[in-house]
Formats: sequence, structure tokens, C-alpha cells
Amino acid sequence: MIEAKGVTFKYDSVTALNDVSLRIERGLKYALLGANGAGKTTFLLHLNGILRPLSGKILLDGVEIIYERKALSNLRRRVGVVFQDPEVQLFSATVAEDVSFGPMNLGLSPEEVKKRVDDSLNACGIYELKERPTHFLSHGQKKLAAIAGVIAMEPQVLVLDEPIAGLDHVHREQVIDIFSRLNGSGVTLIMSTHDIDLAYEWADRVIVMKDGAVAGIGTPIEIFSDEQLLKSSFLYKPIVLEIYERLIRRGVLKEDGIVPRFRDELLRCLE
Amino acid sequence: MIEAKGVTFKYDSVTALNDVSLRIERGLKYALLGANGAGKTTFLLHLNGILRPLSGKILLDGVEIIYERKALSNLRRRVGVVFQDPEVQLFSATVAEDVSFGPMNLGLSPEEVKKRVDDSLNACGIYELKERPTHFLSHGQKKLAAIAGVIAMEPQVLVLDEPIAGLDHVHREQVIDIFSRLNGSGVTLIMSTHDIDLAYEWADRVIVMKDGAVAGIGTPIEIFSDEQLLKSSFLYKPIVLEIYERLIRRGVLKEDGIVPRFRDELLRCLE
Amino acid sequence: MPDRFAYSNAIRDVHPVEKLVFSFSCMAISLISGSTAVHLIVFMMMAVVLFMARIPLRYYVGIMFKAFVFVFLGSVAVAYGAVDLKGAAFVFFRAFAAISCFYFLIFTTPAADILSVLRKIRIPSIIIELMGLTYRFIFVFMDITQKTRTAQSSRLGYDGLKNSYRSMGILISSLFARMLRQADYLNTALESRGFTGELNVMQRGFKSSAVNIAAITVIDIFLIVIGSR
Amino acid sequence: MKRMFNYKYFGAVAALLILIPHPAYAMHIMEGFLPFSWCAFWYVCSIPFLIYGVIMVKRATRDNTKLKLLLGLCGAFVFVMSAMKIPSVMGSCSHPTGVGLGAIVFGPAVMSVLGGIVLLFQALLLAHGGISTFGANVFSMAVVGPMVSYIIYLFLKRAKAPVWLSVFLAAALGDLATYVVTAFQLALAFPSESGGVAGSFIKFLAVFAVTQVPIAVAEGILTVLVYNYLTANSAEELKTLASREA
Repeated sequence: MIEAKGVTFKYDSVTALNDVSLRIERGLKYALLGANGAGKTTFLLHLNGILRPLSGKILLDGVEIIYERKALSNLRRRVGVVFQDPEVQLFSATVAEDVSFGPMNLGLSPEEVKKRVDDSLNACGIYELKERPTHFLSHGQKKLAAIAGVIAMEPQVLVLDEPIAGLDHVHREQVIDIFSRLNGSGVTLIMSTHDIDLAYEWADRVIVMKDGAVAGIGTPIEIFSDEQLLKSSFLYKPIVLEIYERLIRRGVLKEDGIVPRFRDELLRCLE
Repeated sequence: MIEAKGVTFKYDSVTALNDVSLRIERGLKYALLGANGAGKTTFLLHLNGILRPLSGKILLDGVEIIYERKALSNLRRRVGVVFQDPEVQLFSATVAEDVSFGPMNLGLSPEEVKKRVDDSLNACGIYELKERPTHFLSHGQKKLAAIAGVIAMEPQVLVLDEPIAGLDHVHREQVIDIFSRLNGSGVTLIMSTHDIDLAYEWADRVIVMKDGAVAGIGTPIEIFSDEQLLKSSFLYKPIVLEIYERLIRRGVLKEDGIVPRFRDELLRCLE
Repeated sequence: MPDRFAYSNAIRDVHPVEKLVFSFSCMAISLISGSTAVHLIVFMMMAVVLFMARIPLRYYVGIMFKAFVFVFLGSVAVAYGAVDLKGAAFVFFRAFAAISCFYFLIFTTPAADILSVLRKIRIPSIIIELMGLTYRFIFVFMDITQKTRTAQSSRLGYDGLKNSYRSMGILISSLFARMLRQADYLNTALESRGFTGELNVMQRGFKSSAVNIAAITVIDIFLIVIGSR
Repeated sequence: MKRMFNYKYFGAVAALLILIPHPAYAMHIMEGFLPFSWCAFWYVCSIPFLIYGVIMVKRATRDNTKLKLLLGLCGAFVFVMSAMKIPSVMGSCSHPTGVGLGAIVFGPAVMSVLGGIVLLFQALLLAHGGISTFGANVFSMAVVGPMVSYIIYLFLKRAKAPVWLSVFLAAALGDLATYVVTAFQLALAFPSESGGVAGSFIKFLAVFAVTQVPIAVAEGILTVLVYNYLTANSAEELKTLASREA
């Protein structure tokens, strides 16, 4: 669906991305891991044309993106980005106004804008916050409003930059639930995160970045079984997998081909 | 050391704290848990007199705080607050200038101010950033500078509002290490956080807030064994404790009175 | 931004008063002097000093080239408005000398140090305090603005003129609203560190150097002598 | 003759567009462009206004410590706003000056202080304007511009003109007034051989009319948009800020 081919990017003279080539397949959930400064955010900002590669190219459905207004507008219609800090993403006075920002820019009719706003507020479970001033919201509510603002544009790909950072337990679950439902309706998801346990249980594919390059890509089990990769990328093993492996080694559990991914699955093995 | 007695507080007409009574004992480490909007920050701001209870009172060493300049200044000398967002706390052009602000307000001699600045920069491991302009710092470094600015006042109690939110792994460890060392030298710590695993492994006492009231207070093991409390306060069990309990129940591990608190401790049990 | 070099150049620790006096005296002499020789000497001297301060040569040449284009066309404009070609050439060299002095200052002297000099010369403290706050929060607000603008444009906020104006109106007013809240938070945070109205902070100590003072005096006298010949 | 004139005229427009670097920091006179005596003259003209502004600010912040912080942050706000790019019809970009908005929100006295601080940081951080020309730039941008904006705004408000019109004209004409003063300052320093100061003033003005009127209109529109959002959402705070103006 989206492909990066040899993408290199520099801030001033500091290389942030170094020859990144990567394919994002339609309908899958990707988790993007890597230390701070590994180039995760920089890579994500390339996916909807906010940053332009210094060399290399980004392809959407096999067509190279050109950086002029119409093509970019088409790209941004299809690829939505939820930024890390909801404070900078909520700029309107009320939640409804903010969510309507994207649909208004799409030039939709007032009825259609209203419908999109209501639908995406409902999808995020914050319809009752509709008329609230944005700065009175809690951090978790701000995050939900920011997500609603992006999904109101009905993107086919949703790029999420550390969407669960700083959220409490309840909001975290709520956010992940929204993502699952979106994915169920066919939206491709790419999420950067520091939460290794989440990446392990949630993602279809894990991408590991290091020093501006892709250090590994594969299924969660493939990635998290690669001790070498984990060590060199300053990652660690998800606790569920680690304890499962220990219990197998201790003979408490028997290998049956199904490795638990969720905490509850592991706990069920221990019933 | 500090005691809240029946403290109630409202923003406009919204009740933020409802009859909170609580004792903070000298030299302990407290973790304050609770969902967004449970009243954690509001409570913390009462501890050094930034907010004034609508009814009820705050006592310092058994003496009720009065809200006039001299008493407040004495209180703030003894109770320091590190705010969640370092951007709102750092106001000066360079790190050294910013850190010197508190000691200057204490009316110390120039030599003493200089000594305090150097000491607290060293304690936070950022002495080499001394003459750096604040705006060149990374988020983690800003956090450390904000902490240095508060400990330069040599408070007896340190109030920390979500000090690890948004920090990467390395800065997180660094910050927690600073707190442990401060606690070792006798400083009482009160930290609000969403990180349940951290609260479990770090705190001497856990305080749970819900809807502006104290829902529970006790040792980490007490609190996290209280299924009822966890459920009603939207908290969950730390994964280390949960797996440990299962393994005990399954008979894989034997109860020996020492419940593991850190992930590594649990893994060591399984060696 | 030249600010970056101001904090990391090789003469960062030279007393800011010396740097200010050096820059201003050379600038004043250049502006008063009718001698193109003086202008050229000042330009070369500043280039050498900045080279010694280890400002990357490529950067300096780049920014000087930009200045060259501006100053050249500016002189042409002045020539159109008023004076003849010779006069325009004179304006050109004079401006270039003054710009060299100006760049010397902003490349080698951090704003924080300039503020401490202003404090020393008894500029009212309210001004210094406002300047200090402005300086610090310029960077905070720039960061917020840039991020918000990115978020807006990823939602097609700058797609077409109508969207652009609306988005920019929202951007500025949201920044204003944020600034109001930020003032609240800052007040709270500073009060908890004992703020009662004065923003006093420790002043960085600088050593003055007799050699520098002598050098500046000699250079100034030399320039005046050259100029009056 | 006519062709000759057009050619020269066109060249000058291009030249001034660049003299004024980015159309960006439009009205700043660059470092080194004014002779010493004129630099000193404009410093002397600006200082009384700055002193008056400082007295006003001092009075207002004396028993309101938070206002001091707020004004410091306002300085940063104006700086950042003036660094934004206004989307323009012609493809070229310009920057808002903030002169009109600042004058309406803070009043001309406080704005002269904030404007001076902003100009200084534009010089120190962005290399726009300069040190020797600082006095001249303060006079046009932090003194005359805000004063004109404020008087127009007050006058139209008293005349019961629609708010949007008062704000638009205050911002646009405040902008233009700044340019006029800048043209005048350049003309004084570089009188034309034939027509003297008046001659070169008219020539400079003619160039400004072409290049700056669209920019002033753009700033006017933008200021109206911002003002509408502000009155809708921050009316309370606006009142506090405005009432501080003595």
C-alpha cells in the first residue's frame, strides 16, 4: 500500500533517516519500535508528505508521491496522522470545532461535516464532550479528541505517533479498542510506541528502527525471539513471552505451538 | 509530617477534592495513583500552599498552615513541587540561572546560591549543562533541570506530579535514581503517576484517589492485593504480582514471605 | 539561527561588555567614517575574528553572501531614490562594514549575556525581566507553533487560500489562548519556588581581560586615524 | 523617456523587495543603511516613547506580579506571530507584523515596550533589522504603527463602525503607516538630488504602495480572523489585558 524506497532525510546536517526501504501492506497493524532518536517520528512524518525525503521516494499504491499541492492533498486525505502531543493537535476552542477542522478543509457540505463529526465522536466514545472547551479536557480525553479529529477525515491509513504515552489504564484500553475497530473496518495502522508489551500483543508486524535505519521487520514472535536484534536495539523481551519461555524451560508449561500474547492468555495457561 | 484534614476544594463549582484526610509520614516514598481527573494534581498543589482548601486544613508538623506571605514562604522552603510539564517551570535563559531562582528567593548569599546550584546540578547529573540555554535541552534534560531547580531549595518534602510521564527509558531510570538518593538522605517523596508497575516496585506507601477522595492507602502489597479497591478505582494488578500469585496458586513457586517487586526478582524466582 | 553559535563559539567566555564595546565602537566608526578603506578593514577584521571564534566558514560565507545580495540591491534602491552610483557604492561598503560588526555580536554573544550587560548598565529591571521571559518563551511558542502547523497541514489546513487563512487565524488565536494559560501555570510554578514579584537569578561571572581592552582601544584608534587621513 | 522611467521603476521595485529581505520583516531598515547621525536621531525620537511605555508597564505590574509574567509571554507571542508566514495570493509570502493586533489588545504604550523587545530579538536571533537602525525601526514599528492602529480603532469604534471594519482598518493602516514612516526615514537619509527629501520620499512611497498594500490587506484580513476567534473564546482575558492600559 505504502512503500518507502531508499529514503534518506537530514535535519540540518544530522542524518535522521538513512536509506530506509519498507513496505506497509494494506489492512495490517504495524508497531514501530526503537529508542528515542532512532528516527521513528521522522519516518512517520514522511508517510503523509509532511517531510520530503532528501533522496529516495515514497510510493502510494505503487505511484511515487510528487510534492505539489494536489498530490499532497490526495495523500493526506488517505493517510491520517495522530501526533504524540494532543496539546498541539487541538487548536480550536471546542471539541466539535476541532473535529470539524479536517472535514471542513475537505470542502464537504455542512450536513456531511456534521455527520462526520458526530460519527467520529461516537467512534471515540466522547460524544458527550462535543461542546466542551478543549483545554478543560483531561489528557486522556484530549487524546481521544485528537484521534476523532483525524478519523473524521476517514483515512485509509492511520499513522499513530506514540498514541498511548501518558495515558491512564482506562484511556489506554479505550484507545486500543478504537484502533482495533478501525482495523476491523479495513484501516491500515502504523503505531510507534515505547511499550514493548503492547507491540507484542497488538501488532501484526513489528518494525524495529535503529540509528535512522530499519534494523528488523517481522511478526512479533519473530522479532522478540531474536535476542541479537533486541540487544543491539536496546529493546527487551515482552514480559509475557519471557515468563512463558521460562515456564517452558522449567517444564511448568508444555509447548503446544500457541505462544500466549496477552497477559490474560498467559494467566489462562496458568489456571 | 504533613497532614490533610477534611480538605475540600472546588474549581468554580466543580468539586475537585472532597473531604480528603491523609497523613504523610517523614522519610517515606509515596505513590499517588488514580485515573485522570481523580484530583491528584489538585491535592498535590495543596501541599505547598499553591491552592487553599475551601474547607478543612493542611498541617505541617502538627501546625495548621495559615495563608499569609511569611507562613507560605516558610512552607514552600520545606515543600518543593516539580510540575509535570517542565516547559511551565523553566523560565530563564540558561540552566544555571533557572536553578538559582529558588535559592535567590531564599535570600541566600551569592556564594551559597552558587554552591546550591552546583550541588543540585551534580545531584541531577547535569552539571555539564550548566551554561546551556534552556531551549537547547531535550525534554528529558528539561525535566532534570526542573528537578534541579526544586532540589536547590533543599526541601524536606518533594512533591512530584507525574515525573516520569513522557520520559524515555534512560531518563526515566535517571530520574528514579535521583529520587532514591534524595530519599536516602531523608527527603520525603510524594509522586503521582499512572505507572502501576513503578508504584508497586518503588513506593513505601500507595495512596489511591478516586473522584476527589482517598479510596485507599497502604503498602503496595496491601493495596494491590485489594481486588475490590483496584476494580472500583480502575486500577489493575502489577503484572509481577499477578504472575507471582498465579505461580504460588499453581504450586510452581513456594510462598516464603518475600513477594517479588521487580521484574528481575520474579524472573530470578523462576531460574 | 545565529543563536546556536552564540553559545558554542570559541570566545563565548570573553566578557560580554568587551564584545559589545568592540562591536559597537567599530560599528560607530564605520557609520561615521567617510573612508571606504575603514569599511573594508572593519569587514576583514570581523571576518578574521569570527574565524578565530570558530564560526564555521561555510556558514559565515553563506550568510554573508545573502547579506551581500540584500545590501547590493538595497544600495541600488537608494541610488534610484537619491544618490549617484558613487554614493551607492559608498552606502554599500558602509552597510557591509556595519553588518559585519552586527554579525560579530550576534554570532559570539548569547542573548543571556547581553541581558546581563543591560542589567549592569541599569536598564530598568522590569525591561530585563520582560526580555528574559520573552527570550525563553520565544522558543517554547515557536516549537508549539511549528507542531500545531504541522498537525493542521496534515489535516489539509493549508490546502488552498481559504483554508490557509482560516487555519492561520485559528493558529494565532490558539497560541494566544495557550499563552494565557501558560502565564497561569508559570505563575503557579514560580510561586511554589518562592516568587513574590522579582525574577532574580544568579549572574554569571565573567573575567575582563586587560589584553582585550587594550586591543580594542588600539583597533579603534587605528580605525579613527585611518579614517581621518 | 517613458520607457526609461518604467525600466528604472521596475528595477527599484525589485530592489526594494529585496532590501526588505524576506518581504517578511518588511519595514525593518537593515543594519548599516542609515548614517550615524540619523541612527542617533531616531534613537532620540524613540526613547521618550519607550520610557513612557516602561512607566506604564511598571505601574500596571506593581501590584500584579502575574501580569509581569503575562506581558513577558506576550512579547514572545508577538515575536512568534511575526515569524509566521501569511499565505498570499501572489505566491510570495509575507509575515504579519502584529502591530495592529498588539495595539488593539495591549494599547500603544505597552505595545511600544513589547514592540521594542520584539525588534531587539528579531535582530539578535534572526539578524533582521539591526542595532544601529534599532531606533529608527522602533520609531516606525513600535511607536507610530501601533499609535495609528490604536487611534483608528478607537475612532471607528466610537463612530459605531462594524467591529470587523475597525479591526481591519486599524491593522491594515497601522501596517501602512509603518511603511510610510520607513519610507520617510529612508528619504531623510537619502534625499534625491533633484527633488530633495520630498522627491525621494515620493519615489520610495510609490514603490511601497505597489509592494506593501497587498501585504497590509492580508494582515488586515488575518487580524480580523484572529480578533473574531479571540473575542469568541478569550473575551475575559482580553478585557483584563486591555484594562491594564492606563
